[in-house]
Amino acid sequence: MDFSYSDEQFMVYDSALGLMRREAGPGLCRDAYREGAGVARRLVGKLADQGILGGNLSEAYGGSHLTLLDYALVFEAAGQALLPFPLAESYVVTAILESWGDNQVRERWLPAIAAGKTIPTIAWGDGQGGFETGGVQSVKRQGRIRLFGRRTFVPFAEVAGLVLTPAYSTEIGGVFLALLEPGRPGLAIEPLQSLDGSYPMAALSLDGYALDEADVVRPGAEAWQRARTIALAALAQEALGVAEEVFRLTLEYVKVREQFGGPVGRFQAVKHAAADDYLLLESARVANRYAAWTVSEGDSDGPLYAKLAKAYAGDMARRVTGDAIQLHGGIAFTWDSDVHLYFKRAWRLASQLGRSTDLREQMARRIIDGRFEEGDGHGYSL
Amino acid sequence: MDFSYSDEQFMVYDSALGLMRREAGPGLCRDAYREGAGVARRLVGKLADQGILGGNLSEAYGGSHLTLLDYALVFEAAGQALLPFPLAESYVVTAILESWGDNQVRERWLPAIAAGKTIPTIAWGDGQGGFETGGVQSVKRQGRIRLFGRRTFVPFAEVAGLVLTPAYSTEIGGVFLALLEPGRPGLAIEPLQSLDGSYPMAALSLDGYALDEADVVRPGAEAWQRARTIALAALAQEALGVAEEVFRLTLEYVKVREQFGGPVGRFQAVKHAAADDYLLLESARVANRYAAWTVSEGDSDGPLYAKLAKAYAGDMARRVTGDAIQLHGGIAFTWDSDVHLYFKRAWRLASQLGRSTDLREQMARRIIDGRFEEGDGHGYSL
Amino acid sequence: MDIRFSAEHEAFRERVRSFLTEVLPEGWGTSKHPYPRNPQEQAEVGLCWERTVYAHGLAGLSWPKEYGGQGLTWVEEVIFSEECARANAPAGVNGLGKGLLGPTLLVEGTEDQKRRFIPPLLAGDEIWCQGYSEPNAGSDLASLTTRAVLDGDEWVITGQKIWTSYAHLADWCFVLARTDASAPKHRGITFLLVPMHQVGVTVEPLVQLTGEAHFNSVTFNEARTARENVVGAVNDGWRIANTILSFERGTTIVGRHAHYRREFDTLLDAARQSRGENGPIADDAHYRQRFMELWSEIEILRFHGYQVITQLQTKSRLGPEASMLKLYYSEMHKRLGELAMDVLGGAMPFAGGLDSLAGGDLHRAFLWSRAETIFAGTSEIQKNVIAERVLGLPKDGRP
Amino acid sequence: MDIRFSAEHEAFRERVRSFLTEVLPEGWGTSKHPYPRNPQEQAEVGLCWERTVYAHGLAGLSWPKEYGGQGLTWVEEVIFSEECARANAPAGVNGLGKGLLGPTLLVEGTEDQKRRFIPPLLAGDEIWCQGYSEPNAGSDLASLTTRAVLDGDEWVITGQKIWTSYAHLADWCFVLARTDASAPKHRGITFLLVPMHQVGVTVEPLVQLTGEAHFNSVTFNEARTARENVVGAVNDGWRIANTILSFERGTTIVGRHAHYRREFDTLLDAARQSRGENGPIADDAHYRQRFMELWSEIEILRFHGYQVITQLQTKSRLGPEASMLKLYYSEMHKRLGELAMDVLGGAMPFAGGLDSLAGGDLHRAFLWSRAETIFAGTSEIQKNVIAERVLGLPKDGRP
Repeated sequence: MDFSYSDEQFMVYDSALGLMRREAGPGLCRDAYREGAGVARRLVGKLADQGILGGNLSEAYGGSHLTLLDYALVFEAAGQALLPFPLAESYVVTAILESWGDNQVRERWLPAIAAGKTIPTIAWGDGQGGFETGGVQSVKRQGRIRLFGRRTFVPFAEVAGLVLTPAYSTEIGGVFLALLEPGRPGLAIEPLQSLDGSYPMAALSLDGYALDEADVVRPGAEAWQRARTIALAALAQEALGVAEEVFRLTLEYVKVREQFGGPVGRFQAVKHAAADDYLLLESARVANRYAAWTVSEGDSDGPLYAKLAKAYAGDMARRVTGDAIQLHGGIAFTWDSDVHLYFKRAWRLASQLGRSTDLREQMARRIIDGRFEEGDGHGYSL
Repeated sequence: MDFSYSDEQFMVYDSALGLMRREAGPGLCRDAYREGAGVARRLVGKLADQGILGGNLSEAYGGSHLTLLDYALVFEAAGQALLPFPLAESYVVTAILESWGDNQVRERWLPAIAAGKTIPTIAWGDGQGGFETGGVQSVKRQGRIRLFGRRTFVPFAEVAGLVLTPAYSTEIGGVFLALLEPGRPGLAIEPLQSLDGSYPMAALSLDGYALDEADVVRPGAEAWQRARTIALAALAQEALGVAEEVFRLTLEYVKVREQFGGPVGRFQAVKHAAADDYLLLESARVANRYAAWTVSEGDSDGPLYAKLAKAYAGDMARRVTGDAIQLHGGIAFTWDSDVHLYFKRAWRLASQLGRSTDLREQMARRIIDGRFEEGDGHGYSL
Repeated sequence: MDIRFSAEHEAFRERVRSFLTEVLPEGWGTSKHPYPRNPQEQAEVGLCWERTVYAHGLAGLSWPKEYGGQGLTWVEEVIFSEECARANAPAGVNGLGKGLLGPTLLVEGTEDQKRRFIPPLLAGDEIWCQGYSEPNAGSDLASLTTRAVLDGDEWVITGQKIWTSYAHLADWCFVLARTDASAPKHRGITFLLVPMHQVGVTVEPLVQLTGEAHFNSVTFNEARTARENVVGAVNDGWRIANTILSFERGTTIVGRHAHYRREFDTLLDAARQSRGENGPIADDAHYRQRFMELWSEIEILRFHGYQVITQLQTKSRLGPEASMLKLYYSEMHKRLGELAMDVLGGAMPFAGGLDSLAGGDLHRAFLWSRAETIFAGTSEIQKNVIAERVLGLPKDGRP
Repeated sequence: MDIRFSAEHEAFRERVRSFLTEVLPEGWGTSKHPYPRNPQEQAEVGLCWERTVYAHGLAGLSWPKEYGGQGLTWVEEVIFSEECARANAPAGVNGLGKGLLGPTLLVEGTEDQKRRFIPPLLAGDEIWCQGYSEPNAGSDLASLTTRAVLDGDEWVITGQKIWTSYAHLADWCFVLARTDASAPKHRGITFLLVPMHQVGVTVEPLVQLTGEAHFNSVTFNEARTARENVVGAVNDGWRIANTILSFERGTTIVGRHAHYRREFDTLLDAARQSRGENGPIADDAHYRQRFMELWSEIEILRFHGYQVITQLQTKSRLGPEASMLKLYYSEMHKRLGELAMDVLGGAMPFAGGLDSLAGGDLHRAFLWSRAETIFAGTSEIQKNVIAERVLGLPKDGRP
């Protein structure tokens, strides 16, 4: 029984946070609001050099075998530094390709991602407001797989060299994951306007895109479920980072902002809001830790606890970043204040890959109704 | 446009509150926890003498034509004084009998109720956790109506001389309201243990009870809907009274209770809780006022606003009485403190005739789905 | 008690409806004819709106006729507000003049001031802004440092004000300035009326988190105004400021429910089209509860408004209980914004998604709601005011 | 990080399960064999339980062997607590001794004190109660007025204490008493161990709002204890009290999640049978959200417990962050109680209704939860402690 991160894990964290604070932070985040997905190009090389991209891979592909648990604190750092980069997507794509891809797929994509030559992303949305596998159909024509359909909520699509999307094949009657290369014919990207302007999202339309036979990963449903589970744990950790950073800034601010003859932090209303927020933060922290561990271990309870963590951390981050605005007062409402950058990021994270209410309803099917989804464990116990 | 009570209405209130504070209050409420429904007998004569019972009736039956709006403040006083008496039931029974009963029914029951000779009550519960008309069937045998079945949540059944209950007749294929006399054969009363020990409830079993033809009120469904609407408005107003009284006591207490060298009321945590509670109280007050007016006017929106008022006031009273415990600290947790009497009454009121969530779901059917229930208005507008 | 509007009032409502039908283009404020987004265009529309309302005899409804008002009552004001909100009529650019300065002048101004300032204010010929907050004087407004010194027949004003909406359009500003630095901080403040079009006044836009510049920073650098442009007595400005604050916190709620109701209806439409784990959000019991809680709260805001009107018919102004209403609607609106984000859900971060049906109104409402619990007195300040001045709880050493 | 329990620990869990199966009657704590309601009977069961646990070598699991403990770790304590909660094992009557006094003595006591007091405490031969709160010293505990004066070789104690659970059963009381009236209020307090069975001690039951008398008022009227029965130094009692408070607020959470989990399961069963406007409550999306929020919070309490154990394995005690956990579970339990009342709904006010399935457990949980945010430091006090001692926010003039 040991519920703490190791010194090695903290070293990975410190170095990631150091890099991200230097190279990203509120400054780059603001640039992203103006420039869009392009800012990711300024980061990708630096993240690769430090071994952050593909760090989970085996050495053969340029990685260092970091587990999701090792990596969890890196996602936290990304939240703290408001990183405008599809880090969760990058992690998920490499993890999925290494586990489920064949040799050809792995050789083709993994070294390029680890080296920062290709930014990967994922077409999360099914176009119905959900994050299921629907939306893209495959048809065989003249011996080639042709894809038709639409997916939404594709982060940083404009700079991605690889888009992972689920698709449905009528021929084989099942779901597979397709690896798409933007720039090839039949693939169009349409930007969506985002509340979090530093995390550009797009919709993806496929109109006869010719998919190479090699760029297919199966079994799609299982891999997609795993992709979502890992992403939920990663986003939960990023939300924690966002909230803890703005909470730290808020604490600093209320210690120095004076009104009525002293720092506003001496008022009980401020203290109690801070105490409540701290409690939520620390609770999200242990929830995330447990989720990262179970997901990392491949525990059958992983999906359940990833949902718990994401729903809790998402709600927490909405609340804590909202309180940060309130406790900063009017100044937080100006564009020049950094507070809104954290606020918008937190609210985006909270809705990404499912509202908290959606995730809890999924949990309820298991805990209340005793129904198990594909990939869920059956061993739920105390 | 005049949204205030008249001087006459305040006079009725002052005199009712004066009487109830003298004759009831926390003292009698405690007695009721020990003695049960019997305490209502100590009150009935005094309430009758002051014209409170049947005050809504015409002079012919000993009343003074008070509308529900006139009477609303009397229910508030009953809440403030923790009256252990089925006042809402008494009001509803007289109102229903005067509107829907025939001459025989009115002559038989109304003067007795107004004079305090008969305490009436209502069998609210349908035995399925709801407050619909089901649970009792009537069968004609040897020319007499025989009743079979069970209803629950009958306040003060042990001292009631008249119980109003809905029943279903297979012969006429409809719902009617039956007027039952406890003590006659075929009617059994089984006490239920109540959280609010000063408001005893019972279940009622009917096993071949012989109902006089005269003791029937029709149309039952419409009258029952009206009974519930009036009762919701009355309970909402009683909940307001409970909450405002305990809030007043709490304000007094935090002004004098000293900790850390001064009254605890100087702490912002206490102030802000008090301000929040006050806002809820005053909001429930205007919601109740609007509901009492629409119900009193027979407005088709009455049922909707009675639900709004009851759900809001119920939630408010739970919160305000809960805060009263917290703000009083440990002392509120002792039996000798009055605070728990208000707390338990508020929580009972909040669940009576439907949880707030049930009432809001009923409202949603109309506001969200555009479905109208029997008796609901179709004129919903701004 | 009689909550019905009288026949005269219903006739007035008809008149307002006809007016709105006549002057607004068909489909105004819907996707058919969306509200202008360009600030310049918004300002033009707003200014035009002020003059149109005035030209139709609908400005200053409850204000005395001798100053250009209509001599009617608060009931007509409510009806007008409700109908404008329902029709999504333009916001106007003189809200601070009409909502705050005008009512204050009517109570505290001299006869000359009323005759000089109120008619052009109502006509939309002079637009007003408010010079209150400073970078270091927010909640603690009385610690303001902008100073005014008498120089012969003129006040000379120096200092910086922030959060001054409409300053770039305004002709006049009502300013709180320190005129006696040696007095206790609440005692040395004067309420001045200062012309904006002069060399000593600089207006700079203050971009807020929505990306728009609705507010400004205004710098007074030896700006001048005539000696008689003081409301109330010299050094009595704090009292005047409190009068105006209770207008800001109280009477501005009248009719406001109709505005929230329109947002609510927009949101409910979105909920019918948006899907969650249980199908359409409008069918999900969790969201139905939240919708009905909000609907109830908006209705209760309407009732609070009736209460205020009834009170204003007998007393001419509101007391500290006005703090209650500002607290009520700002916190309620925050919940509405949060519900909107949940309803839009996966589509939430994307103004191009479902919310585009409403022209992005729900996003704007969400972001603005975060300011409403801060401006015009934070929720924390309102609670202090309620606790101390309404409920009589002891002060804790604060001045 | 490795959250799994080791093979040894899993074996220990099996041992505890066997123990519980062996000593508890079949169906214990269910409607089949309900928990005794009569206070006298409860006390007998509780005392018997203390001795049974001790006799099976399961008392003082993490305490040193030389004082009668088992020399194991916090992990075994957690496992034992979890299994007891799951089996609804009796509460015991020496929780204050085991949870508070014992750990304090182990850290702050003299060797003689440890040898004298800990073995009988663990054996259930001496029961302890806590003499802290006074009628005028609740949140502001340091303002206590019970005084102790040295008279030769004995302390003479006079004053009144309240909220002393188990006082009617206790052999000893640990008392905070003022020993230097002239010192600043935190500096003149001493921590004394006082025998209960003497003429100067009077115990009176304090009936609480549940109608039961779980607490007492204890009056010391020149009660006496030996001079050496001081823990820590004379006038250093406040520091000792803070040590003990952090035990009370922190370590008592370990294993507590299992207790809430049992309540949660009971409540979920009730929700399957209870009906609302949308059919069974367990199928209603509104309630499903609330259930899953609570389930998540109970799980998070379990994780917090793991964090505490991990911390205790390296450090021997907790800091002020322990306040966080008391705040967390007490506020969470209040929400559980409220959900219970909503689930029972129309049947809520009636202990004879649905809740009878659970022997009235849900009602008791609801009512008790209202005390939990008050006792052992109110939620407001906990928040102050977190804000000031953990987050470093400035004090505001309070001592």
